Amino acid sequence: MSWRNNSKRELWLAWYSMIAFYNIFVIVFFVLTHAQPPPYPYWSDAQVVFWFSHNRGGLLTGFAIMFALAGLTLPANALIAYSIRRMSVSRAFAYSYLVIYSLAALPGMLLLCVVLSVGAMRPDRDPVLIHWLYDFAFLSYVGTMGIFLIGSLVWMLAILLDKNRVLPKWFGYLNLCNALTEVVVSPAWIFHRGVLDWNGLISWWLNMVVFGIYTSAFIMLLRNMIQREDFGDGPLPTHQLAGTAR
Amino acid sequence: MNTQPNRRPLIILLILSAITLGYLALDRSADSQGTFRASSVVTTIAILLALVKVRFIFREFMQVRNAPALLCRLTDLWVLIIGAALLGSYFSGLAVH
Amino acid sequence: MRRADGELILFWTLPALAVLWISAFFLFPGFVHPMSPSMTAAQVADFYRDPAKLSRIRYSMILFNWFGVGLVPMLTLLVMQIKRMAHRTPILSYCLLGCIAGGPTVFLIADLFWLLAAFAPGRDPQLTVLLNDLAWMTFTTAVPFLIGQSLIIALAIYLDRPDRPVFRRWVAHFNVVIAAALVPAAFTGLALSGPMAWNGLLPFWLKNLAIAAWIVVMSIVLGRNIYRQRAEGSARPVTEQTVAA
Amino acid sequence: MTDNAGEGKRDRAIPGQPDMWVLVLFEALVFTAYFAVYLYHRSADSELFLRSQAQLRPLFGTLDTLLLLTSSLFMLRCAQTARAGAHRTAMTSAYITAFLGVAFLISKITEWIMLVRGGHGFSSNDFFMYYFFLTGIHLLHLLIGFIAIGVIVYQLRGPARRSQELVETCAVYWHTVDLLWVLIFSLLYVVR
Repeated sequence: MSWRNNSKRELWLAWYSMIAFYNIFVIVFFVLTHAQPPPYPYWSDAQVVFWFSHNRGGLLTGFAIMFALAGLTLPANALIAYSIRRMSVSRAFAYSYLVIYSLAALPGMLLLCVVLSVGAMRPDRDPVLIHWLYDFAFLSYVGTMGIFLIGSLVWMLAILLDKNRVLPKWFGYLNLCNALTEVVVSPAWIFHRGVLDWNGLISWWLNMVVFGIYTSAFIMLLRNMIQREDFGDGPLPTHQLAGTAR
Repeated sequence: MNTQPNRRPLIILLILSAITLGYLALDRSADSQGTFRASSVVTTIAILLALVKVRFIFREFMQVRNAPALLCRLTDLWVLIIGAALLGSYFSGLAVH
Repeated sequence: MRRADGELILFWTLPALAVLWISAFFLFPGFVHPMSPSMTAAQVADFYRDPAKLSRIRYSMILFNWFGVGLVPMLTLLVMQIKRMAHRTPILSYCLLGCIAGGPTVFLIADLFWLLAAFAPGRDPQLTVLLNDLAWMTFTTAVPFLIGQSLIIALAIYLDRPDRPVFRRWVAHFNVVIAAALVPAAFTGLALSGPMAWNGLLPFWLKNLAIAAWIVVMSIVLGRNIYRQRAEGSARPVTEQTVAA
Repeated sequence: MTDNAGEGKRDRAIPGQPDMWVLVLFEALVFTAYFAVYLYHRSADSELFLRSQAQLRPLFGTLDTLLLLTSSLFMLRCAQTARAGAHRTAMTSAYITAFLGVAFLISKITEWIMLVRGGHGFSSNDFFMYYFFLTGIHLLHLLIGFIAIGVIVYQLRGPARRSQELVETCAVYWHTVDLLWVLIFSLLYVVR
């Protein structure tokens, strides 16, 4: 396969970035930093300080990797926005999705990385402040509901209205299931223990299962979409001063 | 269209309503003077009756009765899964605590 | 034909931004001799309590607040350049748009923490240190979108038509080098002193020089492109263009 | 499995889009997981759960169930008459379904207000956490159901856009709301 002449190279690059990102995400969050599954919201100051000192190296290294590579989320979001753009709906859907998910990285992930790094940096800080950082990090991460809720709904609506059959309708409905988990997670702002707190059996574990199914589904479906794409072998679009029809 | 298919849903609704009202009698048998008493029998019957209702809704209201056999089997399987999960979690909870 | 009106105006906001940027950088007393992460709580508190420094901190950070968002139009002009390239999909310009949304926002959050620390310097020194740490860490590790945008621009140029490129090849190589120079800053949390600390050689000097070089070089090549495209546009017959939004 | 002679071959089709059944079965599993967690937790502290459960009014629950079951009947009527081509009758059935749904909504919110006034809120104790969580997430499904009814009415209104498949898809969704409530009702109000 000649790389230069592969007309789908941009799409495949974006798709592989997506795969790479989710793999790095799992390694950093689950293996290196132990930020997932999240530790308990009802811990005392002393337990929180112990958690930070215990995971210090992993937290600082893991999030450093994340800072270097978080840019990989961009092609992933761009690919999804592109899938929406291929549908028979207004461009407004694709642009909304792109804007929503570009901002998602910040409260949904990067704030946690910065704040936990600050917490891990100085183990001798006042435990009350370390605990504040801990709450800040996990609540901003778990409790960023609106972005993923509205984002999923935008994608869902686009898929259900689409007549080009870019993605199957059942995946449109699956978006609704994913959006509903974002509603289910919101009590994490209220409860300190139980099944609805930020690492609760329902609000975290069950939602993670749904999110896992959802993510694997769209990774496969986007791959199918790219495989089906037919750009032909025609010449590349030429420069146009006023922008092209793309 | 004759009236035959139209009467059937009504009968189903009456059955489902009767089960729903039957719940009240079921509870009355377990409680004594307003204090609720734990009862595995009531719980089990309540879950089983709910499953019967669920199957009726699948079959009749959602028209699975007329759907391909695969969907019939699938919804039946789901009723079994739901039943197993509910009874399983209830009794394992009882056994553990 | 739709003329690319106004692009030049957006482009020529850059000198004003440069003035903001340079003055803010030298005004902030914590940059010229970057504050060390190993400063004690008392030292950090004294830094913010010093009346001479305090007003410089506040005014510089207010300027930085403007500067961060002020860069957005210039970055958007780069998106317009990518849109001209010979790609089959708009994915790369979407990626760059995402960077533009993310980068300045992260920078603004760092700015916010500095301003918060300076707003009430009488606070418990522990709190001032906390805000100072948050500011410096956010500022220093705010590289994912910067690395992302350099690599995306590089990739876009590599995938462009080799015979009539929008940007020359070396611009792509330059962007890759810049991206590499930004990577060490991501690892600054690991060291409180030495060349990897946030005031050290790599996360501070190399990163900020790389950003400065990137802004200068990209502004120059961008400006040349815009002028060239305007000249081509006015020379070209109108009928040749089929324009779709 | 052969069909009985009265029903045509047409009836062997899956009601609505098969895609909607993915949602139905998926949400049924998700709710089953909620229920399982609740039932398991319940037996850990059955004293508290029974005491709190006594604060509920079973009449509300029963009334809600009857309302939703009847709404399902009318939704079925709606789908059947739409198939037979009687779009006006189908539309009336859809409106009645929506009306019953609104009645359910009002009943549910009234019950919530009475409970909260009585000092039983979302974070009062574990039972009420489950109670408000399950009824709340179910009510959200009901609200989405109103959108589904809206789609049905929109479909039935214009002769050009009538799609029996879409009508049935939305009907399947509405029945799911009913189905989930039947389970929630017996688990919150009836079990002991």
